[in-house]
Parts: sequence; structure tokens; C-alpha cells
Amino acid sequence: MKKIEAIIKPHKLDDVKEALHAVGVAGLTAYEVKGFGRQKGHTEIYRGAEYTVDFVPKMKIEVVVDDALAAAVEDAIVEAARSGKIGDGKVFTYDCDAAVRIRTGERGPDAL
Amino acid sequence: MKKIEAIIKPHKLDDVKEALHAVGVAGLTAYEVKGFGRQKGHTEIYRGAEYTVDFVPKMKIEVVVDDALAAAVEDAIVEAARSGKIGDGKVFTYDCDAAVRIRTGERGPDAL
Amino acid sequence: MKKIEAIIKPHKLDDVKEALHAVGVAGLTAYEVKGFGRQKGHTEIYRGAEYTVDFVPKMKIEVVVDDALAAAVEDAIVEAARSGKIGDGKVFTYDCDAAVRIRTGERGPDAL
Amino acid sequence: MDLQIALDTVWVLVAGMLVFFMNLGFGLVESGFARSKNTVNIISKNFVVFAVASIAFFVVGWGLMFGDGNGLLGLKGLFMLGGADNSPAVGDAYSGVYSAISWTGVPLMAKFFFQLAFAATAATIVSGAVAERIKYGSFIVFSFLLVAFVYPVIGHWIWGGGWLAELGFWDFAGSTVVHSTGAWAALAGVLVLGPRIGKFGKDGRARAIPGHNMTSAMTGAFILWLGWFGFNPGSTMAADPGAISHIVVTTSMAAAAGALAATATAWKILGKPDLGMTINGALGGLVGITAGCAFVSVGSAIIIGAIAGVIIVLGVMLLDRLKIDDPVGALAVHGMGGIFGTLAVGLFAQEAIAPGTTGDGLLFGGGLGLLGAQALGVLAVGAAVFGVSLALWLAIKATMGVRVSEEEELEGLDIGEHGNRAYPDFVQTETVA
Amino acid sequence: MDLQIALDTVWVLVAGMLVFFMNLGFGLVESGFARSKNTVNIISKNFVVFAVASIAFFVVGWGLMFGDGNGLLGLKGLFMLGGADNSPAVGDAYSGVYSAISWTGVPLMAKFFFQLAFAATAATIVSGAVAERIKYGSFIVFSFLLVAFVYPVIGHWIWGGGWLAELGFWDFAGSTVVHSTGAWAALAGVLVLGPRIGKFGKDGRARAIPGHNMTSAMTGAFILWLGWFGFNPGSTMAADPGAISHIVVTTSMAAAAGALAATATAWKILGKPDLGMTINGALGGLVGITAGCAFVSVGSAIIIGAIAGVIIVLGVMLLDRLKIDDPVGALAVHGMGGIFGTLAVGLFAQEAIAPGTTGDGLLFGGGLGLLGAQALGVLAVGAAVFGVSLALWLAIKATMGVRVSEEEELEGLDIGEHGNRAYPDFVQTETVA
Amino acid sequence: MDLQIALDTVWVLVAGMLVFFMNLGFGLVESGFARSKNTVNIISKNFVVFAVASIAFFVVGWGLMFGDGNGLLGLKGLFMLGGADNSPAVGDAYSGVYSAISWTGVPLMAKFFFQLAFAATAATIVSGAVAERIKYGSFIVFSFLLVAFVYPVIGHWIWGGGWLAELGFWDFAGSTVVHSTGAWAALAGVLVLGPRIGKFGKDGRARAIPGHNMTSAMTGAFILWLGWFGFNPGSTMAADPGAISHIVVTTSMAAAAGALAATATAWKILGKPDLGMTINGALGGLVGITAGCAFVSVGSAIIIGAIAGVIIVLGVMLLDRLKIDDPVGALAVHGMGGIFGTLAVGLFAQEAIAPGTTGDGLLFGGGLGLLGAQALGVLAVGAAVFGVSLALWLAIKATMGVRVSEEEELEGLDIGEHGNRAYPDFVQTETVA
Ligand SMILES: Nc1ncnc2c1ncn2[C@@H]1O[C@H](COP(=O)(O)OP(=O)(O)O)[C@@H](O)[C@H]1O
Ligand SMILES: Nc1ncnc2c1ncn2[C@@H]1O[C@H](COP(=O)(O)OP(=O)(O)O)[C@@H](O)[C@H]1O
Ligand SMILES: Nc1ncnc2c1ncn2[C@@H]1O[C@H](COP(=O)(O)OP(=O)(O)O)[C@@H](O)[C@H]1O
Repeated sequence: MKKIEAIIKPHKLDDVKEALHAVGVAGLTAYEVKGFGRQKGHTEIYRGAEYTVDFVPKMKIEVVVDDALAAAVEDAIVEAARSGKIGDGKVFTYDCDAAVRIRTGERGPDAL
Repeated sequence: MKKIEAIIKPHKLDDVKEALHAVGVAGLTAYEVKGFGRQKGHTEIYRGAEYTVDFVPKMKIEVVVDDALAAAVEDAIVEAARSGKIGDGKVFTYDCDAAVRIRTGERGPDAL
Repeated sequence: MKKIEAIIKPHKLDDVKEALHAVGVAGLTAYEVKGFGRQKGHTEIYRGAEYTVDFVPKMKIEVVVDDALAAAVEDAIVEAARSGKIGDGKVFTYDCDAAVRIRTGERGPDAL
Repeated sequence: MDLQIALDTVWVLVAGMLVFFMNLGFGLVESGFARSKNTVNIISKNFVVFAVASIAFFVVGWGLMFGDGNGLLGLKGLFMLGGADNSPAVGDAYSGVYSAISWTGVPLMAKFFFQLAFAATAATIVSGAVAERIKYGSFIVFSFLLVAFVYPVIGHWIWGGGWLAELGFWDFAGSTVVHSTGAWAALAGVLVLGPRIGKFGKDGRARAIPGHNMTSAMTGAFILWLGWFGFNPGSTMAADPGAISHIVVTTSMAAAAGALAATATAWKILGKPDLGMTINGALGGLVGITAGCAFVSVGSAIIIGAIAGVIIVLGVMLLDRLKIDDPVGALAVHGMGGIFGTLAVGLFAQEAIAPGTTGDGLLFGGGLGLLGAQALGVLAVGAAVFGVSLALWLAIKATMGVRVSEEEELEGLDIGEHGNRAYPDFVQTETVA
Repeated sequence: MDLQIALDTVWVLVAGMLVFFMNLGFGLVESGFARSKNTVNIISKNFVVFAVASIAFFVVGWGLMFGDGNGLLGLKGLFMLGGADNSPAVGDAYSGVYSAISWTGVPLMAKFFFQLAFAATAATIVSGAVAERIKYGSFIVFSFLLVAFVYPVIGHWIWGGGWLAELGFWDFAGSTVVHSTGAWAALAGVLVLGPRIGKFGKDGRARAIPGHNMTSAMTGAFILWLGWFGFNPGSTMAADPGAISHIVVTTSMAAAAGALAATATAWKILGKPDLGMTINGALGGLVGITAGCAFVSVGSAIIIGAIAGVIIVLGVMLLDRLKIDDPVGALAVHGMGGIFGTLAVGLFAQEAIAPGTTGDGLLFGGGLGLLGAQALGVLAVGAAVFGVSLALWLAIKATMGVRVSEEEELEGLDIGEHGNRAYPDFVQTETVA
Repeated sequence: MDLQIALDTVWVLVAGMLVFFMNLGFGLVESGFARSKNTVNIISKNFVVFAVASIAFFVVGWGLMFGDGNGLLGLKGLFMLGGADNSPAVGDAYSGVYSAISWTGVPLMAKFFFQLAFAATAATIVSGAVAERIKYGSFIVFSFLLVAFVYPVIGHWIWGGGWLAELGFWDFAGSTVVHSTGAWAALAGVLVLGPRIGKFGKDGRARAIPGHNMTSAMTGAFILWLGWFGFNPGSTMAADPGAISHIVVTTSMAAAAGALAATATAWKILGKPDLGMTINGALGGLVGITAGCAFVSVGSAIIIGAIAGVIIVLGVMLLDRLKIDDPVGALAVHGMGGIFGTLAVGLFAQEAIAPGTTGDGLLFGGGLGLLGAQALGVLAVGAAVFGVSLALWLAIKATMGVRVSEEEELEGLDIGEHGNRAYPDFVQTETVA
């Protein structure tokens, strides 16, 4: 199995979720992260003092899939998350050794 | 070493932590995530308009352990986190190449 | 490519970010986590009842880099995050199979 | 005699303070009903709007409203409260240029303070409806113009001895003068601005954009309810024990009935007792009773409040259908509630309750005369305020612009307009767009 | 004369507004002391309860409490304030059916408004104790019954010329009438409901379930303290300068002493100055002084407040031991505080402070008579309210159910009961179960 | 006659309640401007400080301030309001030991309550400036000493018939007595404590440490504005209709002007309309008008407020440059605002507005006399309060310590000092250090 992690713009989450659903992904996990990269943060002001916020809010998505599906998932994410503006994010792929569904104890691709 | 990631129901965190402690895990890391899967979200109402919340709150746990401990950890999590109801979550296992304890610089299993 | 994950004390985030920047890292992702380990939590009181908070707030950093940079990144984090006190955290290293930059579709180390 | 003046003054000032405090109520309801990324912007608007209104009403608003003039506007003592005035003298003893408000025996400054608090309310109503997309500077300019010119002219028609008052139009505490005026000005702004990004889905259906803080909304609603105990009974501008006691009770019972009716309606239609609707319903009941609080019985007040509560729920849902995006329900509460409340005087007023004022309404055998005058006032004020406001909003749009950029709207107005965040220590998420 | 009426009316109305505002205070303390997943539910309860109480007290509560009748309940002018009444006439000049409250020279509507605000308080107290597990609809039904029937009957016994008043029982502003009544009704509900999931560990020991918003709790506590300046001095129902000044000071000093004593006690016992205890202590001081505020000296008020503060800390901890789960400390504050405050009249009252009322208490040489009457009242009210409330709760349980499902409780009542969330833009976590 | 007393009493008590309510305003502004990890500590300080002040002022503060004595301090009736006093008698009819405040015809308890609320304000001001690093216990001790001894002695000089009053120094409602006193005491504390960890970067430049809750800050600011309607017009301590109406308007217009001027200044200098500055500006306008509210025209009030608003913005930035770390801007608002407001009396006062008091100020042809007296008062109070406070802070530091450990400061004072967290259900992050 493969684990695919994507860092995307927060307001793209719904689109990505739907795109993944469309290619047959049954489950995924998401969470708020702060990103640092080419897309710069911004300057804030607080009671007269300026300060720079380097991190921008991003959403991270994780989905574990069968090897066969990995490429399609990658592509689906890239397409759904792209706005063409800096900061659209990244997709990373990793090996996943084992998966278990807690409820049933099913293992491997069946657990997904 | 192995990294074991589990997505569980939030109120199971304490039980899982204790189960892991029991099998000899000395440290772990947890955080709030949103899960999408077979367990459906719910419909909310807001000032007359309905909307669907697809994501349900989950807790994610990460623990890096010596290869020898991996199977026991997996089992401990599955057992402690199971309620038998849909949405109990998953356990995923990955390879971990290296570990360092920042405080001492110890490396490998000693760092855990 | 390698993925390096570090769990550090929250107020070290800026220092670590700068150290990574210095060794040539262009992007990273960070988020709040709760850590359980040798560093003990604390006891809180609430309207007369005591309770133990086992988890301490930590910051987790993820950075994917070219294999060549991995060792330098590890070292940079360890150095910047170290206070010498218990709970300084860990650095873990994993293999990363693939990376894509969503905006451009660039793949591999170019995507970083 | 002197003691009467002192007591009336204490009452009017305390009531004015309560109305002033409504600014906090509006600020909390409106920001609570919006997203956290726009909180600094909304509370900035609601904080600064009272300051802007203070200057606008002082400089020229008061004079236009209460200065002696013709049926349309005040012409004497226009600027900076500068006209002759021997308040607290009343009746024949009064000599000055603000005769339209010489019936109350309190000092000029007490009159000004109380009326200022009302004027500011009209502007605050606008704030909520245009929230989450309007430029801060543009809102400030519009608020100034509204309180300096639009509100006082309408006020003159009704409370300044103008043509509507002459025609037998009654609006005791301002269902029309304050609430409808604010709502019509807001409606023009909402139409010029267009809906927020994400409010209407690709299928054209309204999507919920949940407010970020129901604790704020509830707090604001209670503060508004409290403030209305200044708004309505204070409009006696005298410590008349019978009248103020009666009005406190009609006001509160209408709010209670509005809250319950809205809760029940939402429960029935939506399947759940939606808190936002309960709150809007209470406010709708309050707006609804504002015109008639001194003229109707407690029983009628309960009925008026309950009908207003139902109207507000249906109104919020109707506006969603019409693709009119009002993040806080201000158009339903102050607009529909204000119109209904004004008409309700024509239905429920009773000669016996405030002898020598409205006479009996339709349901108490008074015929259609009063109702007709009320309807005429509703139409005239609606047409005038909406028309002029539309022109003002369009002029502002053409000159300084009225809506923030798409990028800024997505990121939130707090960073873009103010460089601040409301809650920097908390990890946040986005429910919608 | 007329001016006296006007001034008394202004005072009573302003005091009533402050008591009304206490609803916000309770809403904030109670929701602040509970978890974020139940916030919409709690603030909905606290918002709607005043509306429910308004209708209940108007429809029949007022008549049962103040209508002429026998020692047990009012029988005349029962419905909708409909009895004869020529208020503000007083004494021999009064003719009407609400003679028990004809001693105050304000219009009937002012009396109603002030008393309504009190009645609603009793229901609000219940809200906190049953929080985080009660069905919304069931709470509404119980609140209606409490304010329509239970509270007014108790009120009749003590303030409506009933049997306890006859016996020489004194409760100036309602330590028993309002606070204990609310607490006994709450205790019955708490027992019928059982503790929240997770409150008591497998070992049977109480676990802390921290409240989600200490800012809310502090805000609510200050609003309550402010509201008590209406509650206690307003209970004169007349602008008697000496009495109201005295009562403002006894009230405030008791709150201060309660806050300090509770802080010190918590610091001593728990090792830290727990904010929740400081807040509960201040409220305990306020409840404690409510019965005696007009009858005791400032020095005694400080002592009463301090003792109440200590009692509240020990009381909260004791209830945890007894496995009685009250998420906000309402049973300790209003129950134990109310009982102690009522008894304190029997100890600290001084003839010289309010001549012709209580006479001297035990510590000032007055013997055991007063204390005995006070104790009798405490017992009678406790037995009656607890018994009837238990029956009502059990009836509600048998018919519509009283507690939400386990699943709903774990997920939070906000989604389950209301389909809303209080803070959707924030990432949340769970401290306990 | 009696009715006059009753009306005055109602007015003074209501005004006192509003001033009491300012404690909540301060608590919300101060905690909103600080980080979430220190919220419990700040709101605990602000909650308990009124309780501490109540005891301190009752035990000895009142006597030192208003007891008959010499030009420096009161000597009679020192303890627990225990001196002879036949209030509400005034003038020749008065016999007692508190003659300095015998000009107002309200009962002693009303005087005490109103003055207590003022005394507590001075202590509350300190709370914000020393926030995020002070030990809870040490703050309590300092507050007690401030209200028991320092504040009353200064108060005696100016309002207790002391030497500054003799010299023709005028401070109607306390720009100096309350606000500057609080600020000087705070400055001493700030210097003894040193800046928060992380406030000044390695380069020595000030870093922003954003406050955690702008909703709290805005709420607090509106509550303070409301409270000032008690603070300033209430200082008449009589329901004089002309005076109180005038003062309500000067107070409110100065706040409005302060808010607008600060917003514009921030917008100009910083490029954005920083909400924190808008809020500080409004408060600066209020502090600025406090000394002169009864002595200046409405037009002058607007000018005073506007200047104060500008001063506050520049002052906050200046203190950052001077490496003086005041998390909430209290030194600028209450210190600089208080000094300016006191001097403004010397510039803008007009004999015609309050005949027989200040006479004309410099700008109205009155010469330098008044301005000189004002300047002298500013210097004398500054030197005395700063000096004594410094000694007290150093003594506290030497005995019980004044600052929490570095580790505790980094983790937050809530856990360390109280064992509580303010918002346990929310995932939190750290912006700075
Ligand atoms: N090497 C990296 N490792 C982990 N996350 C990264 C890395 N580089 C970028 N990111 C994440 O991707 C986000 C977007 O990257 P950025 O450089 O801003 O723009 P782009 O994706 O257009 O190249 C960052 O905010 C960060 O969260
Ligand atoms: N393929 C997947 N990759 C990553 N996370 C997943 C995946 N499938 C499910 N999850 C996570 O597991 C949680 C539980 O899955 P769900 O399908 O709802 O129930 P169950 O665990 O009973 O099969 C989801 O909410 C999601 O967070
Ligand atoms: N085996 C592990 N797997 C994952 N995270 C761990 C593991 N052990 C420790 N951690 C994380 O590292 C943090 C620091 O560990 P701790 O044992 O407290 O101190 P130290 O880093 O000094 O050894 C923990 O709070 C936890 O977040």
C-alpha cells in the first residue's frame, strides 16, 4: 500500500475530497497545519508594533491506498487542488507496510 | 524501527495511551484530525440553512517503536480502541529509518 | 528523498525554522501536537477536583528533502531545538517515494 | 417642579445609556454570526460606528431632525446644536429653534444624548448586513452620511413635526424611524455588494456559513434585550410611571413571545430548535413592538411579538431563496420586523391605553384610517431611504470602491483591512469557502 | 406624592432590568463552566428560559403568588394579571385583589416586571445543575411548570401573605424564595438525571470536567454581581435612600468577603487559588446575604459573606464525594448558600437596622425565636419544592424522557439537540470523555 | 426635600453600579490584550481586586481619604466607616467627621459605595500593566496597600480637602486622583518586574505579542465607555439635571473623538486601522475628559478627546521604544491620558460652564494660574505615587517575590499560579515566545 500526503490550500479541501471520492477512495484523514515555503506570510500589526507571520494556514490530507490506486490519487489531488497560484502545495508518497481496521481486525487493502 | 499511526475515536485516547504504556511504549504523539470514511458526518442547521459536515473528529496517534515491539503495539491499539461501532478507525504501519533524541543526541532505538 | 519529522518544544519553532532555512531548506510544514513521554504533564485543579494532564503541548515539523540534505537537516534541527531539558523531543527519518508540486506538476526533488 | 425635571433627566440619561449599550449588543450578535477571520473587521465597524455617528449627528444630524423648518427637514439651528434653546422649559415657556422636541422637560444635552444613541443604532444595523465583504473605509463613509443626512430627514418627517407626523403616522420608539431605516439602507448596500463568496452553491442554493461564536451571539442578544428597556420606555423622555411600566412589560413580553414563536417555527420547519433563529426571533419581537409599545395592551404585545417571531424565521429563509445575502439576519429582523411593527399599530392600537394619541386600530374597531397612515409611512420611508442609500452606495462604489478583493475575502478581512487577527492563539479551521 | 411614585417606579424598573440582566450572567457562568460541545444547548436553555418564565408567570404564576387567597396560595385574579387593582394606590387607598404586594406604591406593571425577573431566576438556577445531559424540550417543560406553579406557591407562603410570613419567617430578597427554591428543584433534577458520563471514574472518585471558557465564567460572575444590585436593594420596591444605600453596601461587601474567603479556602485545601472557586465564592456570598441584606450591619454582612464563601468550597467538594454531579456548583451556591443565608437572619438580624421587622437575632440577644422560624421555613420549603419537583421530573421522564442518549452525550448536545455548534471555526479537543 | 435626597441617592447608586461594572470592562480589555495562557491569571486578578479593594477601603482607606484631618491625610473616623456622621444632612446641618464629602446630600453608605468603586478602579489599572509575569499573591498584597493607603492619601489631597484642593487644583472625576494614580503605581511595578520574555528581540526592538481575544477587548471597551457614564456624571453625586446631562455629552463626545483620532493616527503611521489603537484611543479620550468633563464645553471636549487619542497612539509606541513593557497600554491610556486631561482643565475650562469653580483656563483668557496649579498637582501626585509605589514593590520583591519563574512564564501563569486553563477544549498555538 501507499500513503499519499498532500498539503493544500484550506478552501480546496472539499474539492479534493470529492475528487478522491470520484477515483474510489473510501476514506481519508485531514488536519490543519501551518506551511512555510515560497508563498510568503504577511505582516500584521498589533497595537503599534509590526510583526511577520511566516506560516500560512494549510490543510494536510492523508490517504492510504492500494498500490494500484496510488497514481490516480496523486493525479486527482493535483488536479483538484491546483489554482495555479504560489502556495498550492505538494503531494508526497510513501510506502505503507500494514493496515488494520480497528472495528473488524481486517488487514491490508481490505482495511482501507 | 517502525512507525505506527492510528486514527481513533477521540474519547479512546486515554485507554489507548494506557494500553501502550502497558506493552512498554515510553512515548507517543497525538493530535486532533478530521476523518472522512464509512462513518457518515451529520447535518447541521444554521439560521435556517442546512449543511452537511462530512468530517468527524478523530484523534491520531503516532508512535515509533523497535521492530520487535511493532506487532504488540498494533494489537494493543486495536484492542483498546475498539468499540465495535463504525468509525473505530485504522492502524497503519511504516518503516522508520532513523531516530534521534534531541536532548542527548542518542540515535536509533535508544532514542525512543 | 527523505522525510524528516521532528517533535519539538513549541517555542523552538522559530529557531528551528531559521536553522533549516540556513541549511537550504525551502519549505516545511508544522502543526500543534500533544506529546506523552518522559517529560511529565502536570496536575490541574478545577473547581475543587484535581486531574492530571498527561500530554504536554509540542510542535511537530515535517520536511521532505533530497537524500543529500537529510543528514544536515537532522543535525540542524537537533542543534536548534536542544535546550538540554527533558522533553526536547525527537527527530525521525523516513523514505519518501515521490513528490509533486501541485502548482506546476514538477516531480521529485524539483518539487521541493 | 425642578425635581420633576431632575427625575426625568435621570430617567432619560439612564435610558440613553442602555441604548448606547446596544452598540455592544449589535457588535456581539453580528460578529458572533460571522466567521472568525472577519471578527476584527466587524467589531471594528461596530465600535467605531458610534464614534462616527456621534460626530455626524452633532455636526448636522440633530439640526436637520429637530430644527424648526418645513415638513421635510429642519432648517434652523442646523449645526453643532447651535440654535437657541431654553430647555428644559416646555410648552409656551419654550423658546428656541428645536420646538419639535420641546415637549419633554429635560435639558437640551439630555435630549441630544438620547437621540444620538438612536441615530447610531440605525447605522449599526447596516453593519451586520454588509459584513464579511465590505471595505472598512467605505463603511465609515456611508455611516457618516446616513447619520448626518438620511436618518435625520426621515426622523424629521416622523418625530420632528414633519409631514408624516401631520398625516397621523405613529411610531412610538422607532420601528420605522430607526429599524426600517437601518434595514433599507442595509438592503441597498447588500444589493450593491452582492453575496459573499461561497454563500450560494453552484446549484444556486443557499449554503449555511455558520457564525463563529454562539456565546457572543447570545451575549449580544441579551444586551440588546436590556438595551430595549432604554429604547422603548425611554422614548417617553419623561419618568411617567404608568407609561414606562406599561412599556417595559409590553417590550419584554413581545421579546419573549418572539423568541418562543421563532423557536417553535424553526423546530417545526427545520426539525431542530436552531439557536440563531431563537435569537433573531427575540430581536424580531423587540423590533415589532417598538412602534406600538405605548399604544397596545400586554396581550396584544404578546401576539405582535409572536407574529414577528414567525415572520423573522420565514423572512430569513425567504431572503436566502431570493439570493440576498445578509449574514446576520438584519434585513429580516429590522426590515420585516420594523414594517410589521409599524403596521401592527394600525391593527392593535387602543385609544384607552394612550388616550389622545393613535386612537383605536382596526382590530379594536377604529377602522382603516390608522392602518392606512401606517402603511403610507412604511412605503414612503422605504422608498426614500432605499433610493437615497442606493445612490450613496453606488457613489461610494464608483469612487473608493465598496468590496474587498476576492483574495482578501477568502483570507479574511481581518488581515487585509486591519492587519490584525481576533484569536491568534487558537488553531482555526474553515467550515465554508 | 406623584413624584414619589415616579421615582419609586424608576428605581423598581431599573432594579428589575438589572435582575433581568442576571439571565446573561447565569448563561455565561453556566456555559463557561461546561464543555464547548454543550455550549449551544446551555445558552439556548438560558436564553429561552426567561421567555418561558415570562409566559408562565403572566398566565398564572403572578396570580398564584400575589392574588388574595389563603395561607397556601392565591385564589383571586389568577390569570393574566386580570384581577382588579388600583395600584399605585397603597394602604387603605388600595382596592384590588393583589393586596399582599399593595405596600409598594408603584404601578401594577412595575410590580409584575420586577417579580417576573425574580421568578425567572429560580428557573435559571436549575439550568446549570442539569446541564450537559438534559433534553432541551424536557427542560422547557419543567421550567414552565416551576414558574407557573411551584415558585409562585412558595412565594405566596413568604411574600404573598401566606403561612410562613405569618409565622415570622423573614427573607428579604429571596435566599429561600428564589435561590433555595431553584436549588431544590435542581437537586431533584440532578438525582433523576444521574451524573454525566465520565464524571465519576471507575474507582468511584470524582473527576474534574473542566469548563471550556473561564472568560465567560468571569464575565457572567461580574454581571451577576451587578444584577444583585437590582435583586437586593430593588426588593425595597421603593427608593428609600437609607435602605437602598445600606443594602447596596451589605450586598457588595458580602460578595467581596465570599470571593476572598473561598479563594483562601481553596488555596489552603487545594494548594492553588482555583478561579472557579473564587467565582462560586462571590456568588455564594451574594446568595448568603440575600435574605438578610436589609436586616444586618455591614460588619455582619462581611462575616455572612465570608462564611458562605467557605461553605461553598466545602459544599462543592462534598457533593463530589456524594456522587451528586452538578457541573456548575449551583447546588452549593444557591442551595447551601441559600439555606445558610436564611438562617443567618436568625443569627445576625438587628432590630436597630430595620426597625419593626425581624427584631434581633440570636447573636444580638434576640433569642432563638427568629432562628427557629427561619429554620422551619428552610425545612418546609425544602421538603415541598424537592418533593413536588421530584414528582414533576419523574413524570417528565416517564413521558417525554429527560436525558439524551449516551451517544449524543458523548458527541455533545449541540449537534444532537440543536444541529448547531458554538465555535465551528476552532479546532477543538476533549479533555474528558 | 426628602425626595431630593432619594433621587440623588438613586442617581449616585446607579452611577456607582456603572463604575463597579468597569471592573468587568478592565478584566476583558486586559485579558483580551494578553495571551490565552495567562487568561485565568488576569481575570482572577481583575475579579479579586474589587474584593480586596472593598476590604481595604472599608477598613482604613475611606477614613484616610475623607476623615477630618490635616492637609495631608484624614485622621478622624479612620476605621471601618466608624466616625460620627449625620448624612444626608449637608452644609451647616452636617455634623460628623467626614466633612470633606458632606456637600452631597446622600446617605453615608451611598457615598462609601460610590467612592469604593473609584478606589477599586485605581487598583484595576495596575493589573493590566503588570500582566503576564506577576505573582498572584504579590499583586493582591500590592492592591491592598494601594487602596488602603496610597490612593486615599492622594484622594485626601484633592477631594478630601487637602493641600492640593486648597491650591486651586481641579480634578472633577479623577484624571489624576484615579487614573494617574493607578498609572504611576503601575509604572513602578512595570519597572521592578521588567519586560515579558520575548517582548524585546535580540536586536533590542519591541516585538508585538498579540492579544488572544479581540472580542473580549471590544466588549471590555464598550463596558468601560458605559461605566464612564457613571464615573463622570456620577461625580456630581447629585441628580443636577443640567450638570449630569452636560457631562454625559462631554464624556461621550471625547470618547468618540479619541477613538476616531487614534484610528486615523494609526492608519496614517502604521498603514492600517489597528483595532487595539482604536480601543486605546477611546479609553484615552475618556481618561482625558475625566478631569474637565464638568468644566469644558462640548466643542472643547471633542478637541480634548481627539488630542488624547493621538497621544495614546504615540505614547504606546514611545513606551515600546523606551523598552517599557505594558501589555495593555495602561501607562499610555491612564498615565499620559490622565496627565493630559488634568492639564487640559488649565487650558479649556470656562467659568461660564461651571460658575464658581475653576474659572477660565488659558485658552479662554484665564491666564496661567489654573494651568500652573494643575501642573503642580500632576507633578506632586506623580512623584508621591511613583516613589511610594516603588518602595512597596521593592519591599514585596524582597519578601515574597514579585515575578514568576522563567519556566512558569513560558508555560503560562494559568497552570503555574492557578492550576487552571481558560480554554481547555481548544487547540492552541503560540504566536510569540
Ligand atoms: N520540503 C517541504 N517539506 C514539507 N512541506 C513542504 C516542503 N516545501 C513546501 N512544503 C509545504 O507546501 C506548502 C506550499 O509550498 P510553497 O513553497 O509555499 O508553494 P508551492 O507549493 O507553490 O511550491 C508550504 O506552505 C508547506 O506547507
Ligand atoms: N484510506 C484511508 N486513509 C487514511 N485514513 C483513513 C482511510 N480510511 C479511513 N480513514 C480514517 O479512518 C477513520 C475511520 O474510518 P471509517 O471508514 O469511518 O470507519 P471504520 O474505521 O469503522 O472502517 C476515518 O474517519 C478516517 O479518518
Ligand atoms: N516513541 C515515540 N514515538 C513518537 N513520539 C514520541 C515517542 N517518544 C517520545 N515522543 C515524543 O517526543 C516528546 C518528547 O519525549 P520525552 O520522552 O518527553 O522527552 P525526551 O525527548 O527528552 O526524551 C514526547 O512528548 C512525544 O511527543
